[in-house]
Amino acid sequence: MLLRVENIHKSYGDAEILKGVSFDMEPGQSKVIMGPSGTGKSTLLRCINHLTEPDQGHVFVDGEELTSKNLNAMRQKVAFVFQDFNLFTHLRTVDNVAIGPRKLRGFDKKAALDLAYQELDRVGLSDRADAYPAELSGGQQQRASIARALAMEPKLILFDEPTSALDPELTGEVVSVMNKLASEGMTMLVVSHEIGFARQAADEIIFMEGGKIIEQGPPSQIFEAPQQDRTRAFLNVIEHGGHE
Amino acid sequence: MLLRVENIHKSYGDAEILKGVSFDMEPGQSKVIMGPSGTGKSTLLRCINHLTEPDQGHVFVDGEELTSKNLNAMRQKVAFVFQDFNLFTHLRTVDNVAIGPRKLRGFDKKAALDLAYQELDRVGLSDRADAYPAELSGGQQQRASIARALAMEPKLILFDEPTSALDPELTGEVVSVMNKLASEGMTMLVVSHEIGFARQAADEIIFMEGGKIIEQGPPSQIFEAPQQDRTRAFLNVIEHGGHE
Amino acid sequence: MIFETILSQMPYLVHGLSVAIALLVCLLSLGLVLGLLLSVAEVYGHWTLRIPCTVFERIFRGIPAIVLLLLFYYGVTDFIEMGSFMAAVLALGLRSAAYQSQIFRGAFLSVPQGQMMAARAMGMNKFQAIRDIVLPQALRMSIGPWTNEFSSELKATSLAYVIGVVELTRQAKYIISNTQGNILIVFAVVALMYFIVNRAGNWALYRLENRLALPGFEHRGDA
Amino acid sequence: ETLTAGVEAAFPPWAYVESGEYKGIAIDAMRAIAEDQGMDVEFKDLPWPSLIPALVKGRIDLLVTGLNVTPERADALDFTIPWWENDDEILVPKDSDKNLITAMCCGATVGAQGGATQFKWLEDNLASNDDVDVTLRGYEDYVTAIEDMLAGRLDAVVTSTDTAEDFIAKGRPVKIAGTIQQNQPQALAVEKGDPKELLGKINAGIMNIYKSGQWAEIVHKYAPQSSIRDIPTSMPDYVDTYQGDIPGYSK
Amino acid sequence: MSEWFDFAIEHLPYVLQGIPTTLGLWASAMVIGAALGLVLAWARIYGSRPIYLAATVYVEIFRGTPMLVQMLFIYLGLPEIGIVFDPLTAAIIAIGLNTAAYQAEYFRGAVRSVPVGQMAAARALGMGQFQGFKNIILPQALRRVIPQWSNEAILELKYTSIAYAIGVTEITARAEKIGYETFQFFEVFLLIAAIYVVMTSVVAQILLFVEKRVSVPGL
Ligand SMILES: Nc1ncnc2c1ncn2[C@@H]1O[C@H](COP(=O)(O)OP(=O)(O)OP(=O)(O)O)[C@@H](O)[C@H]1O
Ligand SMILES: Nc1ncnc2c1ncn2[C@@H]1O[C@H](COP(=O)(O)OP(=O)(O)OP(=O)(O)O)[C@@H](O)[C@H]1O
Ligand SMILES: [Mg+2]
Ligand SMILES: [Mg+2]
Repeated sequence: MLLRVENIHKSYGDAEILKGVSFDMEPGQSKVIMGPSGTGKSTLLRCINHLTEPDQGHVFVDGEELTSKNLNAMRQKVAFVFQDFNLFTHLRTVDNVAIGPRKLRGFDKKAALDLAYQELDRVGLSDRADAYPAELSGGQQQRASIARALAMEPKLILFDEPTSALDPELTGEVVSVMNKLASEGMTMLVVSHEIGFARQAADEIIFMEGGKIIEQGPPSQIFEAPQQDRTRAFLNVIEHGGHE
Repeated sequence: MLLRVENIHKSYGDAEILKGVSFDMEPGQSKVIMGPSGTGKSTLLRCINHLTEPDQGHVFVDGEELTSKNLNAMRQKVAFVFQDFNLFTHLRTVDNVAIGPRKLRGFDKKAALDLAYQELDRVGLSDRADAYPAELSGGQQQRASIARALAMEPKLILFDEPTSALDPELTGEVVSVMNKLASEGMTMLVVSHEIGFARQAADEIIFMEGGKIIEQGPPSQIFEAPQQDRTRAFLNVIEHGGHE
Repeated sequence: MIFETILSQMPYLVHGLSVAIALLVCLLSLGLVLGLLLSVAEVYGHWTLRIPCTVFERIFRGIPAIVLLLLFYYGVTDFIEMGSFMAAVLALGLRSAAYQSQIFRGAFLSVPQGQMMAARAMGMNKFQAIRDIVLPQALRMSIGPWTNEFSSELKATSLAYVIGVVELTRQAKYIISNTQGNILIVFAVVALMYFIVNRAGNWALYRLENRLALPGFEHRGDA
Repeated sequence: ETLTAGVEAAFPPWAYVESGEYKGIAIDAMRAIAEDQGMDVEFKDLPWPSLIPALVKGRIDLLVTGLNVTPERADALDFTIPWWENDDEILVPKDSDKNLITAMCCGATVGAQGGATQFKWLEDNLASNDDVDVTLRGYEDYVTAIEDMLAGRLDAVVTSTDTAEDFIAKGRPVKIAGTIQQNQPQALAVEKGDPKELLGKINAGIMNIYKSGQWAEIVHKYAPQSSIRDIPTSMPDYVDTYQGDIPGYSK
Repeated sequence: MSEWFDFAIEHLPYVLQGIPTTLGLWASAMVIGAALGLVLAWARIYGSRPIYLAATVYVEIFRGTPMLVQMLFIYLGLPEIGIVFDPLTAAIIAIGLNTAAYQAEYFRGAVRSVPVGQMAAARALGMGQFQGFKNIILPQALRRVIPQWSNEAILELKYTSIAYAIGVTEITARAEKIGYETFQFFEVFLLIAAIYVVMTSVVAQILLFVEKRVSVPGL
């Protein structure tokens, strides 16, 4: 088992956001988390690599528990791709990708840059290597941030709504990179409402509501025959444009 | 004819963004503009009420040409709803709606507030009248900004991607307000990729690419039998989740 | 007549100016290093670190500069032997550190939180993330407000005369008292000299700001 | 042995800096005294607020500046024997027709340096006197007060005699409209209690240069019109170092 | 310490008589500075090229030269062309003109920190540029500027002591006079420091109250 998430609880003040979430992932699997806004999807993802400290529960990566001691080392195994990219604004695209290997993985400058060009190639961005983030389109920024994650050669990548800040066509280019990664066997945990990606690349859909997993299963089952009313209602909204 | 847009050209520096766009609208019509990112849809909308000055071309509202002289008066007839709402941060919701009638239409305070409550009611927001914009959800903010537009009792409302900053469920509430307005006979020109709204409420779809209208017609025709390859490809992307 | 006097005394005015500039450079450097440390402590530090830093900042911003100068020259020198100039550098430099810490604090806070988060998510520790990611961005944003600090400290150097640092204003005062008049003309010359240094400094800083400017961040048009 | 003498070097004709050199009556006299006593002297320019702490902290050994002897100051300092005596002069613009009386009454506005003995005297004797209609204005320095008078906002400025004479000598368009007899002694000063035992040497030095005629030479070099008074001048009895045996000086 | 207290208590009444002058000077100068600062900020954001340049030159000169010099020019220089102010008026004008340059920059920063969408929305409603500025931009910019503005207000409160140079006897002048008489300058400066700390704390507290009072969620 590559990832084991065990009984995660998290409250902000009086509000209990996560009410005990558990699941596992095998190497090479892709899972998509869906659910209404405010349900705690982002919070869950952030608890997994302790960007937010869970109140209770355990996270194991490759059998080793994530603790405050091995935090930085473990985060290098679990990369994170943010909704709004968060590329380092003061670094050129290639340096954004190279900084991880260089500062954290002990690569020398040349090796780090070589790796960076390689990963940029993988996401189809080699020609934009010298641009600053602000000079990239949204889709390009997100692909660069995926390259930055890949350059850490992680065991697992967490994606938090990687396309929701993008318009339909730019979404396409990011989703196809993600499809490619999934087919290459990268282990991915993705919060997303991209039905297309979910149908094609996900091994399992996790549907969350109110801080809990209320339904999970292969896409065919969730999309064609959801067990819960809530799941059905939600899928209806996102599949048919948001209104009756 | 309520709106006549005649041969609008606009360049930024060397880049010609709009290359001669013309169309008309009759009172009570709703039109939806679609097209890839960067095509000039927002620029066109902003040229219509001269938020951006067109380089060439004319805009007529109710037969009267928009010029720099009658600009402010004409803008009161042509309301604008922004993608990111742009509610006035320092004013409560109801004051956001009342400020137009009060400062521009000569209403006294009481009359302006009465009208504001009425318009908030129309978009289902009366209970949030006293909240500040920052205290509203995205969907509520967009509905408030529609109420602000309505309070000017405009002849025409321009919408620039009114739901693209919202997540799927919040999109629903805004789209249903827009559907309602369309059915009440409001004249609306909407840049949007909301297929649902386009199918249900639009009288005509205008498809733009590269600064030009490349295809227009009733939704049935555009969605079922688009004439242009480009239109077909684009609709394929937005209808099926952004990838093959 | 007075112009001849001013001309003949010009070497001393220029020397006074050079003392002022030397003092300015020293106090701003001290303020820069210490101010940065303070701001990092105030933004990212544990509260046990934050509180003493805040206290330091309040004290040094609250006490009038003249009192600080007297305190350092006549009080602190009980413990450390130093001359007027060193005492002025310390007193004004620590005060500047308090002001600069607020400039840097603002800059740190205006770096979007996502930057720190992304760095931490990669596995950087807090120190690495501050040094490699947040600091380079914050420093760029500080240059603009820092020009203000530069201008006001330039003029504050004139206060150091109370502990016997003979800088530009004091040299000017010599001319005025020796001729028992000509306040306006002499001070006009002095004002011009300050103005030139101020413009030159700001020009260099704005150039630096433009050189380091990143695409996508507003350039100041007016340098 | 090198003495460090603190001076407020913006105070001609007593102490000032010209072309980077200390000059003035007090400067030259102090050099002569030091030579007479076999000591070296160097000067440090410090403004008034710094002088006392500088003495107390040993940054300077004595004050050598046009220092008026007053009861309050005698509480904070030990004075040498007084080497000078001042009166106060009423300065008016050169073309003014005011005299001693009209410059100081009847709605006149009079200026003086805020911290000076003149200001205090005017405050005690004129401003607080209901019969005299005079507005008093304090300035940070005399030069500004004179400029202000020349701009027409003051009717008169009251300064000590040597300052007044210096203004005239430097060609400022002012004249003396009258003199207020004060016999205000001036002296050098050391830290209270004289821990470095300097009073004896300085007093002896003062008397020696006075007797040798060097003093008169120095004074006339900087203030040609001044008349030399006998040293020591009047010694007010509120100064305790003037009581009993005065080190370095026998009556 | 207790000696200092005795000293302070003895001389406090005399020094405190300068408070009305200090506060009057400060308040008037701040008002002038705020009014003129707003005009300058407007000129530097929306002004045509010549107006922008004029405002910029003003700001550069008044920030680039010492305030003391500016004050001496207004007080001693202007009479030569026939303009004579009494010391207090001259000090108010000088400090006002000086702080205007600094305030202009604060206002400019605050106006520019209001998202451009706000003006776009105002214009789209049919407001003219000035209406948009007055009704939408200014109320937001003023709220944002309060913290910086209070810094400036506190700084200027301490700078009013420069007026002593032209014969305005505010609290510093009074305190220094005691210094010259007693030669206890150090004690005097501590006294001044204490008085300013009290005054600036009160001012800061009032402005903090105002800031809280007018604050709006999200601004
Ligand atoms: N730092 C925080 N402090 C307080 N409340 C928070 C914090 N972060 C998140 N929340 C609250 O926790 C709840 C869940 O937030 P979360 O972002 O995890 O939801 P989500 O499922 O990702 O929603 P979305 O689809 O909108 O991104 C929300 O109500 C949010 O307001
Ligand atoms: N103020 C401006 N200055 C320079 N270029 C601009 C400006 N505004 C827009 N553009 C450019 O004009 C082109 C068209 O922009 P516009 O916003 O109208 O496109 P759009 O069709 O609305 O795209 P989207 O779907 O992304 O909103 C883009 O390439 C954009 O970069
Ligand atoms: Mg989320
Ligand atoms: Mg657009």
